[in-house]
Amino acid sequence: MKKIYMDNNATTAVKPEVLEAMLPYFCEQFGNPSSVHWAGQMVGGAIEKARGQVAKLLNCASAEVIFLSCGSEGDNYAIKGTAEALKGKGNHIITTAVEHPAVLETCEALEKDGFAVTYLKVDQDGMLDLAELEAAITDKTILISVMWANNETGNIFPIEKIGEIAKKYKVRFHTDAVQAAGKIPVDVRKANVDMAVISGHKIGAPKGVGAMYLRRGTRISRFMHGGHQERNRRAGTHNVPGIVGLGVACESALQNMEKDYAYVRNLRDKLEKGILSSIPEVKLNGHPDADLRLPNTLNVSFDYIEGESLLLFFDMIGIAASSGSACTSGSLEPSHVMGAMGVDIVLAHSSTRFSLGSDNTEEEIDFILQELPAIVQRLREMSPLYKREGPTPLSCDDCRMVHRAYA
Amino acid sequence: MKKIYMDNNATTAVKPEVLEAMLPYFCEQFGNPSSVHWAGQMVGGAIEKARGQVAKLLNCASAEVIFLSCGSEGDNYAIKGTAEALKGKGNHIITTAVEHPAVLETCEALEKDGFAVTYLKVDQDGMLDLAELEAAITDKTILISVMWANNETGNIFPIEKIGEIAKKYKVRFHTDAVQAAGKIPVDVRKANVDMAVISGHKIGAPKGVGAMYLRRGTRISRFMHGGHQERNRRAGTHNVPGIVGLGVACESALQNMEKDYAYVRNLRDKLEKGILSSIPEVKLNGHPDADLRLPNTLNVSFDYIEGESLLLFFDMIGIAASSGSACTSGSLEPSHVMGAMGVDIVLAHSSTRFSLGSDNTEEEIDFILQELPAIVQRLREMSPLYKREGPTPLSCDDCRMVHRAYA
Amino acid sequence: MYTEKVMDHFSNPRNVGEIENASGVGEVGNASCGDIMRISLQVEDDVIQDVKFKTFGCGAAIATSSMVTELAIGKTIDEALILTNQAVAEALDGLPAAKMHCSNLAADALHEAIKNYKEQNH
Amino acid sequence: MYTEKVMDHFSNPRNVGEIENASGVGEVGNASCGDIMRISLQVEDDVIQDVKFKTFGCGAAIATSSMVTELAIGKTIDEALILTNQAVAEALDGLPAAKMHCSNLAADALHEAIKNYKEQNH
Ligand SMILES: Cc1ncc(COP(=O)(O)O)c(C=O)c1O
Ligand SMILES: Cc1ncc(COP(=O)(O)O)c(C=O)c1O
Repeated sequence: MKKIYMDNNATTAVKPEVLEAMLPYFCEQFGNPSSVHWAGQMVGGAIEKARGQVAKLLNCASAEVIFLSCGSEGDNYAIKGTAEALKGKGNHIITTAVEHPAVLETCEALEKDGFAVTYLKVDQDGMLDLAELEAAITDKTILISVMWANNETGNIFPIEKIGEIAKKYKVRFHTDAVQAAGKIPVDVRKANVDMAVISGHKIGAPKGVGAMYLRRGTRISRFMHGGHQERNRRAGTHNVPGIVGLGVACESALQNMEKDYAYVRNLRDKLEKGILSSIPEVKLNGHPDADLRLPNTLNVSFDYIEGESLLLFFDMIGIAASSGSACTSGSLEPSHVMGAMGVDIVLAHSSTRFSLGSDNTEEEIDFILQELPAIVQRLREMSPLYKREGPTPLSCDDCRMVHRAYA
Repeated sequence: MKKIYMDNNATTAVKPEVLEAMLPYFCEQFGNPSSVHWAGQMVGGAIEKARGQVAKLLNCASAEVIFLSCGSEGDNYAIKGTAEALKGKGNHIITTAVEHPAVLETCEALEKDGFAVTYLKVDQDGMLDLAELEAAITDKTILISVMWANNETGNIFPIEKIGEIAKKYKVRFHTDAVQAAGKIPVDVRKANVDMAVISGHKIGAPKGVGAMYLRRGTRISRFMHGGHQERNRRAGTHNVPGIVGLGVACESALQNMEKDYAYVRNLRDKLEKGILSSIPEVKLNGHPDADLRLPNTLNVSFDYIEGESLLLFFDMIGIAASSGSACTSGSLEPSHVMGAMGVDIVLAHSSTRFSLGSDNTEEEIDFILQELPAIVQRLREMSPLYKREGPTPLSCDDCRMVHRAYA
Repeated sequence: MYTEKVMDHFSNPRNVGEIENASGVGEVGNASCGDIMRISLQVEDDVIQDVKFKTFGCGAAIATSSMVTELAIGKTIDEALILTNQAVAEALDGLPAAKMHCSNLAADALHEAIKNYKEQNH
Repeated sequence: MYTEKVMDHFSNPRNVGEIENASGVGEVGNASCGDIMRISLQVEDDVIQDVKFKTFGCGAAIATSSMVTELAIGKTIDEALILTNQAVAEALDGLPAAKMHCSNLAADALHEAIKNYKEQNH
């Protein structure tokens, strides 16, 4: 069976050129870059080269790049490190209701420590009201954290405009650029961002490595205490092969960005049009203007069908996609992003994300468009909600309790 | 020039069988284990297999193993997570003056948050007084953190006895087992440990992966907030190849432990005897009873010589070792471990660590023993402290100020 | 994630549909949790002659629904009433821990249908 | 970490030793910082005829000591007094940032030696 991978927002395969660049750093150039001797010195240059490659993708100075273990660490570090460093100045943080859990849960943890957090709402298209953002700023506001692009819908937020607001009110601005970096231009200088986080495994580098842009002169408390690595900003022996891989992936992403954008966008648009035109009762989740979404992301809800079962049927014919339904994520509530957009609960459970990569082909799109209608129809026929007469049973106090126990 | 690597306590080469096991997980089995589809499901088993391999090395249940990004993260998590979870019970932490910075700096950070920390002294052999440890426990004590073995001297601490004390007073017990695991038996159950941290790159797995044993039922607050990975204990997409590598490295270490212990210890003992008998004015750092040190570690001070210059001379003939001197570590003070042992400041600057691995050979030891005396003598001839008449100038207020700025 | 038996029942679910003029119908679950199961029965002389299900839910929800129909057909209503969710899960060689609560309600739906049958007939 | 020039001066240091009956001797640094440099001079008619050094310290400390002896020989003491640590570092094609403060004291040691010479002779 041919396998079709369309879950690149969850993780990507390591690019061949990335793995090739990494390979010498496992068994031969295995030194600890902090060491004085040959084994250490022969890898120090590799790390600085990678730092330059990351800096180039983000348009910052090499010295402004800190290597980390993943995107989640970056979000934890940026937010907790700012809260700790600036708590003398204020205790208010502004973020959005549609951030990744690495931001949301971190903010919730800070709330327990006495910080006040504003979670900005989004409209039905998943977009922010910048006037609301501006109005939320008080003299206690120490941080604005808004993702560059949303992982579920692909929505791209107006980071440059938010950067202007942050500058105007002199509030620090962090952006989770995990999904944006490598797919669309991420220019931290132009956007007046103070901190931006990226993760390797979303752009063809391996899992277990990430990076943060930290604008020169930005005061931040440590998150990972310990050794003097990364100029005292991040303790722990450098993940040399991972860092080398991240560097090459950034270089490669920058080089191919225009080409890949056009290629992937064309496929995604075809898939989008095809699905919306061939299957009834399908809802697009995210901004209807495709220019305001990542070129690779399509999120649609197939009414009356729960997402996981759809994914499993997809899986049987080799298609890998993902779902905003509760059952797939380990928690028992459907996607908070769908919830924030006001998507009806059944539609939220049936939301399905196709996230493409430059390895996908037109034949794959054709195959999906050919198979999808029958799968959807089969599951609809199985659903007690399809062509239902009575109202849909909606809430369940029992389950909410379980959800709390899990969170 | 032949290269002789004797810095295995800093980091190790990835073992060939480890890299081989990892390789399929970069480009082929690259899925996110949290995903429902084939790409995710084909890696889930690999993670659980690795969890079992780690559990076996530590003698715990698989469900008690949490995968992390490095040893430093484990120490941060164990200590901060305990402090946060148990702050209602007390605010006192007991540790030692010779811990790794990942423990010490974390404790220092907690001191700023209102925790009281006792840093137990060590004697001139680098050993603890257990009566002092017991006496330090108060009804506010929530955590004892003592490393299983010291990275600089190789000293092995009496973890089982400390475990008994912890049990007697019902205080949680964390051990940084980064240097012990894989080299000597680390049985967390027998030692009554609640939390133990290991790091992949010290035992032939790659950099960027670590693990923590967390005894079943131990209450701990999150350190890395975000996704639901690792049963809500550690957010961030799993570093699948790293985790697979860590598993294989643990299995391999367990399998070869007896053989490697004997082999490496024999080489180390030969190096130790050779150096102490052929070079005058050399001091052994660590416990004189070799049974109380890791089999692979030798730490000696060559009087009158600063460590980095010794390392650089070593390096010129291909020998990679490390030093407790300030200049090599990025800070400007010599090793805190030497300081805690009351080692004279000049001797502290001249402390040199050879940390062997099973790849080292008897010929390498012979080569070092043959070359070392001349190198030491050459540097001594260059030193204004050698055969000096006046007193040694000791302190410098200027530099301390710089040190503080760095710290 | 799922056992082979779960995948079998999920990919080839038995007895999908709705019995017209059913002797009893039961529905459990709700959209918040992402699982709704509807069971309809045809009962003769207190013996279950036919069962059909419709389910909105994840793989476990569909597989347990399918399995419960197989287990129920031919049983008396008293026998069917002692069928538990746990037994359904076991008949499928087990379910992932996270699925045991919300997605394993098929026996409950069956019991509701029997209750509904009893209310109509006694 | 170090430039080629640093490594050259470190591995083949020039003018190691101590001048007997020196015209002046200077020492800077201390054991805490891990660097002690001692410079001895032979001066004739206010011109530095010979310089020797002894240094306890890291690679940078030894290389800067070696370099300062090369730079000083043949200079008048006034010329030598305007030689800076920065100039020594530049003559070595630079030093790592972390080494600029504590390990780059060779010019200071030279100045101390000249001061000592002046005290004895003027
Ligand atoms: C005793 C000890 N603890 C912790 C660490 C930190 O491990 P890592 O570099 O994986 O963060 C090290 C090694 O650097 C160590 O030797
Ligand atoms: C928007 C966003 N932020 C953060 C993360 C976390 O990245 P990582 O899995 O590398 O910790 C992800 C991916 O999971 C993401 O999509």
